[in-house]
Amino acid sequence: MKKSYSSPRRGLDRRTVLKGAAAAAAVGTGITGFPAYLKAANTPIKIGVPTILSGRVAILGESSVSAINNEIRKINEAGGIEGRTLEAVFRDSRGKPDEAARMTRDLVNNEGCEIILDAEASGASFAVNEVVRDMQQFCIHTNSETSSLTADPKNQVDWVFRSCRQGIHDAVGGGLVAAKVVKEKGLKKWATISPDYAYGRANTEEFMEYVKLFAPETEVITETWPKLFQPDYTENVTALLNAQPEVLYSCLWGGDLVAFFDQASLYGLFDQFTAFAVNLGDYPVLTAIKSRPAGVYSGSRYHKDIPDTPENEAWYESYMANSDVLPTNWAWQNAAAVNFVAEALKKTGGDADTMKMAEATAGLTIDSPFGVDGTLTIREEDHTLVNYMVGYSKTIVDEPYVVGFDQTAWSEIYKHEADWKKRNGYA
Amino acid sequence: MLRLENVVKSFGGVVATNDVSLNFPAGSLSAVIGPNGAGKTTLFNLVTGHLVPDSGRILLEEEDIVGKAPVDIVRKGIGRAFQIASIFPSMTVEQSLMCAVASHFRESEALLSVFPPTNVRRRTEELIELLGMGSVAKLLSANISHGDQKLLDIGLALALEPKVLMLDEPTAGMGPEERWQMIGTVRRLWEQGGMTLIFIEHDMDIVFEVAQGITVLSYGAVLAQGTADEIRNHPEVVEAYLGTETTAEASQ
Amino acid sequence: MNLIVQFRRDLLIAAAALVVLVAIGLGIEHAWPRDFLTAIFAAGLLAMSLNMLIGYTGLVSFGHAAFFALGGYIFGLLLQSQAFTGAMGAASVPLALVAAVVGTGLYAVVIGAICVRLTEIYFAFLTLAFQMFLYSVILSWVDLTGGDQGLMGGIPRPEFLGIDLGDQYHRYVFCAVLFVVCVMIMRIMTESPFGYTLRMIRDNATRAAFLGVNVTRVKLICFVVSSSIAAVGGVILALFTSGAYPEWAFWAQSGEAIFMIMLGGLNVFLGPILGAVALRILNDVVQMYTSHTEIVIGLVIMFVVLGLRRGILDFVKDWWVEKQQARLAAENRNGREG
Amino acid sequence: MIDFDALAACLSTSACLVNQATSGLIIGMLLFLVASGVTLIFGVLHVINFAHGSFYMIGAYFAYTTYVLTGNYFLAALVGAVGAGICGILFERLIISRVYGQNLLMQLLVCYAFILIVDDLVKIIWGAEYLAMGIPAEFRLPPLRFAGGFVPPFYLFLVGIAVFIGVGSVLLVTKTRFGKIVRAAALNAPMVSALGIRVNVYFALLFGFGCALAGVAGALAAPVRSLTPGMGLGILVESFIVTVIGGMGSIPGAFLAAIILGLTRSIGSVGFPLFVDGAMFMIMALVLIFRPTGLLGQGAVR
Repeated sequence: MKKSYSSPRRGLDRRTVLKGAAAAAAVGTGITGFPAYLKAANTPIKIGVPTILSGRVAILGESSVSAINNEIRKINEAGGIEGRTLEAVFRDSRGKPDEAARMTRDLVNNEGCEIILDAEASGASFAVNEVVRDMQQFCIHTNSETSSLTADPKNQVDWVFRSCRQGIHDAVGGGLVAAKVVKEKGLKKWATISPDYAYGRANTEEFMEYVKLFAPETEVITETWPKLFQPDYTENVTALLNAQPEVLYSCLWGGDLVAFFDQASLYGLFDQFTAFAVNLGDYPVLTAIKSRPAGVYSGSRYHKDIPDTPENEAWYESYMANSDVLPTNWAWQNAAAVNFVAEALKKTGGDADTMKMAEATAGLTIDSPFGVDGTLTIREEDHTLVNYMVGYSKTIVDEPYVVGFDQTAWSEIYKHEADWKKRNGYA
Repeated sequence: MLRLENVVKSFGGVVATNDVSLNFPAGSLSAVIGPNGAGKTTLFNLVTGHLVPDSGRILLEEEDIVGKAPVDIVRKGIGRAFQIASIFPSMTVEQSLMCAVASHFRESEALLSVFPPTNVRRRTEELIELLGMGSVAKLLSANISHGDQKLLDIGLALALEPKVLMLDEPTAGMGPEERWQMIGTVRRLWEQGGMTLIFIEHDMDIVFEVAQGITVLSYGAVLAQGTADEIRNHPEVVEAYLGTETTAEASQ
Repeated sequence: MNLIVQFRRDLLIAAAALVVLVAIGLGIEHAWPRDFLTAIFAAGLLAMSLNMLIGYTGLVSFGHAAFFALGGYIFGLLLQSQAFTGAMGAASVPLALVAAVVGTGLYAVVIGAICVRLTEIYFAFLTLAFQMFLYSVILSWVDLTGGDQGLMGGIPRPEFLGIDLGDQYHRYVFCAVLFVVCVMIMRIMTESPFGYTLRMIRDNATRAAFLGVNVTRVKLICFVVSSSIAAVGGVILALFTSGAYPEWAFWAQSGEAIFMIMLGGLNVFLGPILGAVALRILNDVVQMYTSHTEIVIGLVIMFVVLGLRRGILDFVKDWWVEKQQARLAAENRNGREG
Repeated sequence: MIDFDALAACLSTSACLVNQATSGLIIGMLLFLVASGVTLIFGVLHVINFAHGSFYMIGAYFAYTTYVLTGNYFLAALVGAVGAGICGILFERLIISRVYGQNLLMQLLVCYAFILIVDDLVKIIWGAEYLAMGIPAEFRLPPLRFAGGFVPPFYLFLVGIAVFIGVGSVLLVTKTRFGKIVRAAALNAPMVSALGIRVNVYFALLFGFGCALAGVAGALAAPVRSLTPGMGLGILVESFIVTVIGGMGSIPGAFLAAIILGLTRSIGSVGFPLFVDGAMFMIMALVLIFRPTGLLGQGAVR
């Protein structure tokens, strides 16, 4: 551990050191072979990654691991950064916020990690956010799409960044595409089915808000909120059937989305309504759904043809050659995070000090296959990622599964995002 | 002291206690006898509040205790020991008695003192002395002999300094020698304690030797109540009950 | 006063333990011992308070984590409310702590009044059900609780009496004091006449009732006190993570606490703490070698339950008690013969 | 909180009634299969199998693999049931039988451990990501229209099988020699074994049968629910609720309670979508407070 705590301390005096007790504790920890900080200092720059490697979301976590390892491999094979190699340490939090918080602390305290890539879903990300705030630890959130994580000043931390898509950006993009589609077809009555937790609610609310903005005659006639990881969606499917909407929106994801599609197709749901499913576009979801419907609108997650560039194709090939799971939305976001870290480390001369890294990362732009014009930027004002691919495609039954990508212009997104921030009192 | 007036209790269609009226004078030592299923334990359960009679009155010192919770009845002064010793296996004999004494002293919900309070300890020492359990006091209740467990059960009831002490077969499951020893202790406790004592017993020799008053139950009804001599010469008892009971005893 | 005299030995031990804990926390610059111990304080209070029910009273609650979570949420929500901190100023933290304990206690009165009348299996079920109910309320009431994301944006901790809980050293010492005080409260409770009444109920509730013990009331008091202490554990974890999370109310949290008790020993006062430490170390060590921690921990549980059949300290205690009993029995025999 | 208009609108249209009734029935029947295993095992052996959800998961995974290998769904369901049953027998013999008669704490802990181990084993064998079997070719049919409502043929099959198995297991326990021996052994094991009957074998078989019920539920659900390690937990909690409401040990009780819960879910998702889970717990709490033995249960709980 090079880093020391710089926070001023009052009241209790550190010099009231009882060496005996300290020694006893040291002997105790020595016997258990634990914690690892007593081991020799490591030369590689260690990157701690709390993520989800079990449960229904595991595929997302595993694709994150593959992506991170693959990027690190590329960097190390190219000679590392200022002579130092990178090394990632992963921990399975099972998606539990308190576990994620504890593991983040352990990664810093025990494993000697100097950088944290928070590859957690929304719930745990907020927990990790507080830990790294408290520990003054440089961190990039790589997966949480909840807008308030970086938009709300309450959650902002000087040394914490986000390298992933954000709900509000998707909502603007989705709203624009959806408005165009429903206007063409003359559809007005909407229904939503989204998981009953913060992400599901916020995402759905934002999406519908923009649909209404761009297509004012829109009316939501029914909402159904299955629990997260609910095994059976039959009750929700039939509730949708009864309401007889014309258009359906869902931000279910992963295994939940797969189960919903399989159960809904028994009722022929997708023959009856036009449907938008923002999280359908991930490869593992598309391949897992056995009754794959055609003509459902899906948000852009990761796809080797979006953007259709040689760089993206090359990234896909390299990823697939080194992974036993398909790439997901989480995969590209974590890959981007490693690229940002590497770029920032180059600027600091290989020094992983929190403040120096923070300074180097704010406003950083890197070349990336996932950017709209081949670049991605972490915006200085709110430390969040911009300029990635936003838009909707339409599903087809066979490979490449989605076609007809309708891309949303970032100028449009910026305009509405600024309004949204004002409305929410964030800016 | 304890009086029952026309007490009736039935379970479903079966009448377990049929219009029972009994009187146990203060300071008496009485036995309740009767064949299995005569309703002896039911009678005890009714008095101690474990069962509520369908009708009738149960008077303790002229106060009707019917419908009161077992806890309240205990507080009013009716203690009880069980046919199968009901004790606290993981506590020592001493601790068990201390707990009972603490309950009697209204200390069992005391939070801000250490167990046992001094008065509890003192009283428990007296009790152990009285019961003659000094040699087993520090042993776990689970580890002492069957006879000692039965005695401990009585001791627990005694700790409450009851006005009426009800013992359900204090000599159950013992050999002849042990029985006499136990009943001797019971008698001594009665003499020293001055309470009204009622016990259920199968052994006729013991009953006639020890009890002042005897109540005979049969099919839930009182067949007879009287002194040892009265019962011995009661024709119905001799005919309907004693014969079968002695045969049953002999065959055991 | 009397209390201090009667418990002087335990109080001295507690004071010594506190000195050692504080010395470790302040003496070692590295954050690991502080983090580790703070986590143990929280888990230890959860497990120990649960053991008041399981070990002392024989009530197997499968829903104790609900109170742990509730304490954390009340504490966090109050401090996040600007109206509260504005009105209370420097007294905010102590008042929020009191509110968490009392509020959880009141909730426990309601839940307990329903649950303690039931027998073992139904008691376990019902506590589990109420816990899952609270869990689902926390998840669904997004406006108040933040849903699955828990309390976001950190918990403000206004300074009071020169104590700044934003500072990790202050926070650690504060948590250590809370922990030791709660342990001492439980010690007094279990060694008081009330504590022995709990043991009576565990051994033979029917007999206890026939000795004049109001079993339902005693169970309820125990349920409420242990829930309130679990709430303090939740407060410690809320301070530590600067948030509160629905997972704290999930059944697995209760399951883990039950295992801590079992592992450390349920018939020894400090058993659950040993269990908490052992489980945490086991978890962390296993984690360094494999991501399949669950299978290892599962096997350890199997071994402890089927092999040892009791916890570590229970093993020691039983051995000691057996030896002592054998000696006493032998003395009695000799005494009678002689 | 309750949207009475929506509720009334739904209850007065046949299409909605048909839709919600089928969906309630489906949820209820799968729940019933799992819960009947729990209640059967408790009724006879007096142990709570807190690990019952794991057998549901085992059934689903076995069925998945069989289906992938053979493409025969009926065989897959059979393998799921039998596989879960065999695992159940092993679990009973090797683990649970060692804590018979011990306190609840021990039973709870071994089951907790078993859940952890099995979840991790599934992760090692099948991977941590979700798997989906997909609707078998035989059932890829358009939904039937009935009084304006939709009824998927696969669900008809599912309900039929569940009812068949439910009736079968009641008959097995009440009418067959096997059932009579097991029930007698549960009341007085030494007596029955004195008659030269190997009680342990019967107990193990009964336990295995209970687990097979969970296994078949998992196998039946596999085509429409995604498979993940840990999928047993949700169904476990719900099946406990069913068991408690119906009365522990009562299979008809479990049937009744499962239907009540299924309908609460399906009607609730129309009338009070935000309170569906809350309503389930509330029903259970009410039953426990006012009729602690459950709707059709017997025996003392106080």
